[in-house]
Amino acid sequence: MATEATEAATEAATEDATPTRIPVDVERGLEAILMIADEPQSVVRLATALERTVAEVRTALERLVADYDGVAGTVRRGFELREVGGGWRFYVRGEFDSVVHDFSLAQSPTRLTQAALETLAVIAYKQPISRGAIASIRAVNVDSVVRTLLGRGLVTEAFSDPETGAIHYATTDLLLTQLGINSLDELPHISPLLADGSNGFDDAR
Amino acid sequence: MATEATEAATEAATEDATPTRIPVDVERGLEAILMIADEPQSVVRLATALERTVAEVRTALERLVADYDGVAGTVRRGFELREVGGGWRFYVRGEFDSVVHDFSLAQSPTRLTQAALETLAVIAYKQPISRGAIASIRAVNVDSVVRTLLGRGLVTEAFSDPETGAIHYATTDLLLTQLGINSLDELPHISPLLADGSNGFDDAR
Amino acid sequence: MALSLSPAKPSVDSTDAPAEAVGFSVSLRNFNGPFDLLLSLITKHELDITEISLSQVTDEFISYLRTLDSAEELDQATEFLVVAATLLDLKVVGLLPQGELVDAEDVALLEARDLLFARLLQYRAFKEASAWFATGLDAEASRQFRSVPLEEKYRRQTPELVWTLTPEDFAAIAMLAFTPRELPSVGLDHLHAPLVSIREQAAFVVAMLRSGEPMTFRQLIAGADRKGVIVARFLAVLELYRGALIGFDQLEPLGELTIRWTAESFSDDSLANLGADYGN
Repeated sequence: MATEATEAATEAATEDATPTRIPVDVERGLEAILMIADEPQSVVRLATALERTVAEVRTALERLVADYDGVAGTVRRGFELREVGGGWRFYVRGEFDSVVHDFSLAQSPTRLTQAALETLAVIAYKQPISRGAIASIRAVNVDSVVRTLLGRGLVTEAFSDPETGAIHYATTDLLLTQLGINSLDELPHISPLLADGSNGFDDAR
Repeated sequence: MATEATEAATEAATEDATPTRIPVDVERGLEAILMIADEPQSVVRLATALERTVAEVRTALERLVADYDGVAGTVRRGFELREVGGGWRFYVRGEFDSVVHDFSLAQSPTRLTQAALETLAVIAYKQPISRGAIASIRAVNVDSVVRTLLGRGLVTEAFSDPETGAIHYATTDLLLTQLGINSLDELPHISPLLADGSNGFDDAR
Repeated sequence: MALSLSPAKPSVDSTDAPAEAVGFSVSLRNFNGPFDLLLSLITKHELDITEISLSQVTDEFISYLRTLDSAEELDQATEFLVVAATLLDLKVVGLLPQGELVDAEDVALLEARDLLFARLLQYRAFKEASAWFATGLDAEASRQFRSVPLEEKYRRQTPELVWTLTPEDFAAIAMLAFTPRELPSVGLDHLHAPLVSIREQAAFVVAMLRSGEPMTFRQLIAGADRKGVIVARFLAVLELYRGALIGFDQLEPLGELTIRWTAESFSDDSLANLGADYGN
């Protein structure tokens, strides 16, 4: 017991000696990051974010994999952690594929809603355009609709505004294919009267 | 210790004894679905996807929350499961918000002005309500503020009065989500005395 | 009846008290409409609304005005005037001390005062509720939730989109999306029946003053037989002042208001925009 206490004290002292370091358990920090990261994360990037060594992070990742796989008496989770293409990401565990498949089918109707179509049209004629700008034209929040369009591959993230960080969206070739045209220039002109009055009609096609 | 082991064994036996049951543990199925869902999922939808009763799913969700929170000797995870805006989804545990900040693409929206907040409060408590009625409570024109709230997706057009054509506004689930609550019932009660000056104080929440 | 409603004296430390409550300027910069203004005044003076002294408020405002120098501040002050005047117009009778309760008219006035009081309390309740909204929104804004693209293998399984639109259909949808969604304007009509056009009254005031002779407001409203006309004419004066077309002198608070024409150039076009804020 005494030894344990001493060890704990030593650890605490070490922690104190580096006061800037965030006292985050590596595994918990990894769970937090991987839960919201939208693409696979390299070990280096994870280590940087957590201010740990690559080796520490690698070990922690291995422990997490084992944890979720239920190999050491833990619960075998519905998700798993996998390294794919040099990055780590949460995936649905293979044996739940059918459940998830049915679910995602139910989530993706085969037709776009009127709201999605209108948003797509705004993006097509005003691209590249930020979500905020779309929202102000449509006078509604368009976040989830834009996500649907992204998911459908009809629009893509063109760039982020370096100052505001706002992502600007553009349409994809898939939209052209669906419309049966070869370039955006073939989109019918729309009445200039109805375009945004603020900055002329140069960019309305 | 011995007791625990026995219990575990009994549990396992029980599982084996029901071979016809779809071999998807509700909790694991929930983990799988919530890992891919990109918006909060209602209990009903989850129950449908998993072909279980709402009650079963609700219980399973409670157990998962406790599991991730580490209340029963389990590991307190870097993520948590929260019901917000009437749906469940994975969140980064609050204390890790700073760690994940760099990984988050979500731009936190600019803060609402005092005028917008007050108008939002009026709509929340008095919905559905027309702009005229809001303006009369606030004693100022609220057009541009309502437009802002519409653009943010915090309020929506509920219906138009068939006679006057006045649009009536209501709050959205996004507002609940952004407030971190599940239903309008969770709004704080405002003193009945203060509710409505014009026609008595009957309809105060 | 009436006065039974007045137990709630707003306290100074209530959440709606301006944080940097120094002087009139604060109320001016933060005010958010007439109720807001009145509320902050009441808070500041720890006054029951039924006891509020309009002359005291006016005094303070006028002394504040004297300290103004920049045009921007003047503009703000003018906005304040418009709003304050609207409020006064709205319920001035209700606010002013009425003395003995003697006849039915007095009872009606007291009821009007009661109504205003109730509405003010209501406004205050929502204002306080808004603090709860601000806290909730702030707390939740920092929270991060999982919202990541579907795994590739599931994405590939998503059913094909059924697409039937021609480019022309698509353009029609675009037209629809770009059509401005009209929010019909709501003026201050609800505060006083829009029977009188401020623009018309402004035209009248302009005609009266343009010849050069200063006139008192009393003279300007001589012969006006309806309260609405007087109010509109007063608002017209404020609007003209805001447009830097007239100036006025008032030697003492609540004293005679003398108005003179100061515009160097004026066209009838300038009239067109007057009163636009009021929807008429």
